[in-house]
Amino acid sequence: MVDEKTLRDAVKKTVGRKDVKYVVGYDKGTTGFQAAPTFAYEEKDAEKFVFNPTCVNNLAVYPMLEDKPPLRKGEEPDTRKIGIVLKGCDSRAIVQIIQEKGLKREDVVIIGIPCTGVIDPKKLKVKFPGQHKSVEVKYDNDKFAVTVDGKTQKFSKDELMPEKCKECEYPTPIIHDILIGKEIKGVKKPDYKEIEGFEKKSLDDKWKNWEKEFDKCIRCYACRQACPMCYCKECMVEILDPQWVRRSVNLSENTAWNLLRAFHLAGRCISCGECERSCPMDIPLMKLNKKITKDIHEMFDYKAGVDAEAKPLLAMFKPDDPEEFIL
Amino acid sequence: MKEKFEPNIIGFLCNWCSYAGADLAGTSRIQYPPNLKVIRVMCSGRVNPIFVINALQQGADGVLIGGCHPGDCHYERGNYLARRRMAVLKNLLEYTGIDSNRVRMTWVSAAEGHKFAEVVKEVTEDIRKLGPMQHFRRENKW
Amino acid sequence: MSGYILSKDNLPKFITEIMGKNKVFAPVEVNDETYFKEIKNPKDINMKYDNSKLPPKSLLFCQTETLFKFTPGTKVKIQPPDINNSKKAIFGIRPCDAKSFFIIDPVFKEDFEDPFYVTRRDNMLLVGLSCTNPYPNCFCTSFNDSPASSKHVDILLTDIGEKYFVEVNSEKGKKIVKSSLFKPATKADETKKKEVEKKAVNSITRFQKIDKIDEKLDKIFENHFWKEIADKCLRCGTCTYLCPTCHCFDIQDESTMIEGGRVRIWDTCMIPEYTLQASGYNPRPTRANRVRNRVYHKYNYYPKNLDVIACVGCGRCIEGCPVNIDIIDVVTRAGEVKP
Amino acid sequence: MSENPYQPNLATIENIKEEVGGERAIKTFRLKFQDKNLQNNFMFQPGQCAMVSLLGKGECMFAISSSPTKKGYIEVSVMRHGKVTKALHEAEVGDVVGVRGPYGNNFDMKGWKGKNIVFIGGGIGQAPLRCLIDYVLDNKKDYGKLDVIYGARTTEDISFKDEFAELEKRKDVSVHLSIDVKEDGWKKFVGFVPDNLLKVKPSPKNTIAVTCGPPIMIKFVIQNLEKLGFNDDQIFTTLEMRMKCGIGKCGRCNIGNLYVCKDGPVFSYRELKKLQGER
Repeated sequence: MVDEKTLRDAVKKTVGRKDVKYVVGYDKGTTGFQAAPTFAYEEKDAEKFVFNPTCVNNLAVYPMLEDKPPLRKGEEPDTRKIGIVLKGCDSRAIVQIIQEKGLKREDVVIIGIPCTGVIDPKKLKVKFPGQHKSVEVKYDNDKFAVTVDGKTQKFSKDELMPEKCKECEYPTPIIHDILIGKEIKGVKKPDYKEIEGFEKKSLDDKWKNWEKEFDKCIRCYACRQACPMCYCKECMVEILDPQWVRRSVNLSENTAWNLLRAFHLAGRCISCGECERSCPMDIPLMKLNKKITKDIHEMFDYKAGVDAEAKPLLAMFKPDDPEEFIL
Repeated sequence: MKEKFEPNIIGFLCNWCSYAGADLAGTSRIQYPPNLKVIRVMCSGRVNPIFVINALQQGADGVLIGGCHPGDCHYERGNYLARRRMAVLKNLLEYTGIDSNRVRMTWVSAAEGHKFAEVVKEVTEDIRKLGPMQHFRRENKW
Repeated sequence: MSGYILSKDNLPKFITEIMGKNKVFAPVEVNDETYFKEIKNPKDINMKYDNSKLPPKSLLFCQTETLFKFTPGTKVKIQPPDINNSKKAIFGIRPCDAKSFFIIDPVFKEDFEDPFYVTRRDNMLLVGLSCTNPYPNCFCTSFNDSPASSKHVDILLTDIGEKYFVEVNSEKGKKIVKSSLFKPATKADETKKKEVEKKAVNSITRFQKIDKIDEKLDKIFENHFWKEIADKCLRCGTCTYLCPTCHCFDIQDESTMIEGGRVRIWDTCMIPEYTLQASGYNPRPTRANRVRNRVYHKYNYYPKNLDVIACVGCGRCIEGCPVNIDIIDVVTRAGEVKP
Repeated sequence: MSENPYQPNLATIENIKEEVGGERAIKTFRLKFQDKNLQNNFMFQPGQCAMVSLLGKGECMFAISSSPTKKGYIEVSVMRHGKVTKALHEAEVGDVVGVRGPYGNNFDMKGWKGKNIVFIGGGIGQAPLRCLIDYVLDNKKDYGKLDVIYGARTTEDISFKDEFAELEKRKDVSVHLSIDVKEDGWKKFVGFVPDNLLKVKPSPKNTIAVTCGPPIMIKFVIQNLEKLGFNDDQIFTTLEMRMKCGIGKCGRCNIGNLYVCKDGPVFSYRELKKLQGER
């Protein structure tokens, strides 16, 4: 349970600091089963902050998304810190960005939330189709209490949680400046059964599955934008000369995009699931990411976003890395 | 009429070892299949996966990446980095249903003309068995 | 207006009749979501769909379209594309999606006529299906439209229990109802349709305040409000890809050494590359600029140029937005901002 | 069925003139349509633009920099910046490009008859003005006193050098060149174009001011013109935006509710003031 008053006080305190630009957190949202990111510029803005099981967004995306329009003459760049409300999984993104030197630790003030799992809005939408006047989701011990139009129903967490929460290793943010509530020890382990099952399929079956998925892609690049790790100034697909991936939407280019996106997150993906959640076409992108996460764990004993001092996976090596495939 | 399938293989060979090895194979008149089309790169570490995917898109049936033996890299660690990269990429391709044997990697030194020819033979035969790469080739139809 | 009746048993026959003359696209359910796809069998149609995942605009304005083919290099040649003028029909289009075609029509028809869009549009038959169970984020009534309006389709079917009430709105539609499958409707049927329509209208819970919105927006162009709204935007562009009235596109040349084509692809105004000039200057450098431009394009520029708000209230952008930028909320609040 | 408005007509590069070398290279391309009829019937007005494309590379909108009074060809002046312009700079005489147009509105040449004109250009912004200056000189009797104010970053970057030299020789035109940073041997004005404008101090009486250049320059030029007493209807500018279709469909070049490709590129300051939008 996260006490919202403690959270608001922490936000108030943080945003009140002179060296903090703003604090990003969650507010109620206007529709459906989803909280929305919100920004506090002044202390009074902290009143709208909430934390409940609908807070699924990974807010670690915002520090890298800041607009930096060209400065006018004599203007100084704003170097104040950014405050972020982070769950355990989200904090790994910041760790990873710090590891890659995209941010410095002192650029952010992290208000950490020990998280006991969030809901998957898609699963709730299936359970409660149609129109609702009011929607509220709360933690109720080891259950979620969902109140729709005044009627409360309780669900077991496994029923509503996304896959990532079922195997969450880091419920408490790895780095934080303020922690709301008590630390929770991570006891769950990643579960690669589904991936292993898929690996065993024949090549043809695998391709048929992915062909169908990639064919759906409309190449809006929402997966890239929602990803806290995709912060390149110029994405490889937007380079015109040479143009590696054409802009037209067909199976060939879609496959190239999706494979390259997954590859570029090798050793960097922190499994927050934002890409899959924001995909308007519901392509199971996490299946690709998870496969790579599993591989690099097995091959290189590496985990992304855990240690800010570690070297990036693909920028280092060990002499005894696996090489049975080399001729 | 069924013509024998001749695979199209793109080779990214490192300037210091594999390319020199290929050169040696040529000058020593060692026979190897003509299916390999060589692109010289300064180091196997230069090979971005985007090159591999793009080659497969543009009509290659397979890709061969050649680098120096571990420890011999002209830039000290480029081939080690390439090895990691390709290990991840090959697994990813296999997972999406593309035979990982289409992307091969080899260590060939400047003195190993014979090894180079052997590798090209093996790769060509393997890919011949796999048949044309049709999964996500560009259609180029407008 | 007199209506007709089509019994539910006769529906497959009616669809087969259309399929005889047209390629028919209809809502088909795939993994719990509905898409407009070409159908081979009337049974494939999902007659009770909520809202299709993507709007049917891609059937008129394709996501990828070849404008012409060419031979690059020294022997340059240009070859016009084949414009397909086969007869097509969209069966089961919602009135709101049909309205979106009327909104983007002038863009492609006026001044320089776009042959790709216009040919498809002229050969397209629209068989509408009233929306009896609006989606949580639907707000078509805000634009004085009804989920069972026949204004923008050729014929409209409304489910009134064991049969469909059929309204005709065009010459094309008149030809269709000449078929023996259609019987004249009684007064009772018409009343029933009105009841169904009223029920649907009443079940819409969300409203956007749009009176004089174009004038109000004129006054708050420089307001801080737009930065507040855009702070959380990821500039992912999902809103524009899912929007039935967004019509912006990019043109790129794609070619091999021997042949190529100039291709038009959907584009999104939410990315900086959209307006980035080669010199590096970008007139819309921030997300606030771009979000504002999207809202203004629909609620200010469109009314100024073409006298219609370029939003049909389908709610797809609200559903699709990963950070809950809610166009209903944004526009309603914009109307209340003090200049 | 209607014609395909996206399909260009083929034209041959007849001549390439290197205006500026170095990093911000500028070249002027003389283009002639392959179809003779088309060439003879290609009518345009000063201020209008054309879409020039290298097939396989892409398409760009350029202001036509030759005057409609020069028949038999059109010219575009191009600064090397992006993918297409880079490829254009590598093109040779005899290469074939695609051209479609003319697009956009134009300067009101008839309405300006009998008036003095001040041309204020900066960098590659001289291209549309070059067309206008040429046109006015070819119809000199219709117009009054002419002032040409032009600035570039360095002496190297001054485009149309020999044409300026020609102009300077003429008695009926006064030319005021400037460079941004001091250089040895430069005896004319050093400083930005808007400052040069204040120094030249053209009288607003019965005068039209036309300006084109980088957005920031246009902004300050207009401010200074106002200081000099020019009113909103006397100030004209031609703008640019990233463009793709050129015919008001692709949506990206809007300033407020107007599209620069279709409703522009020429705007009077009065129109601009009314327009809310990013530029």
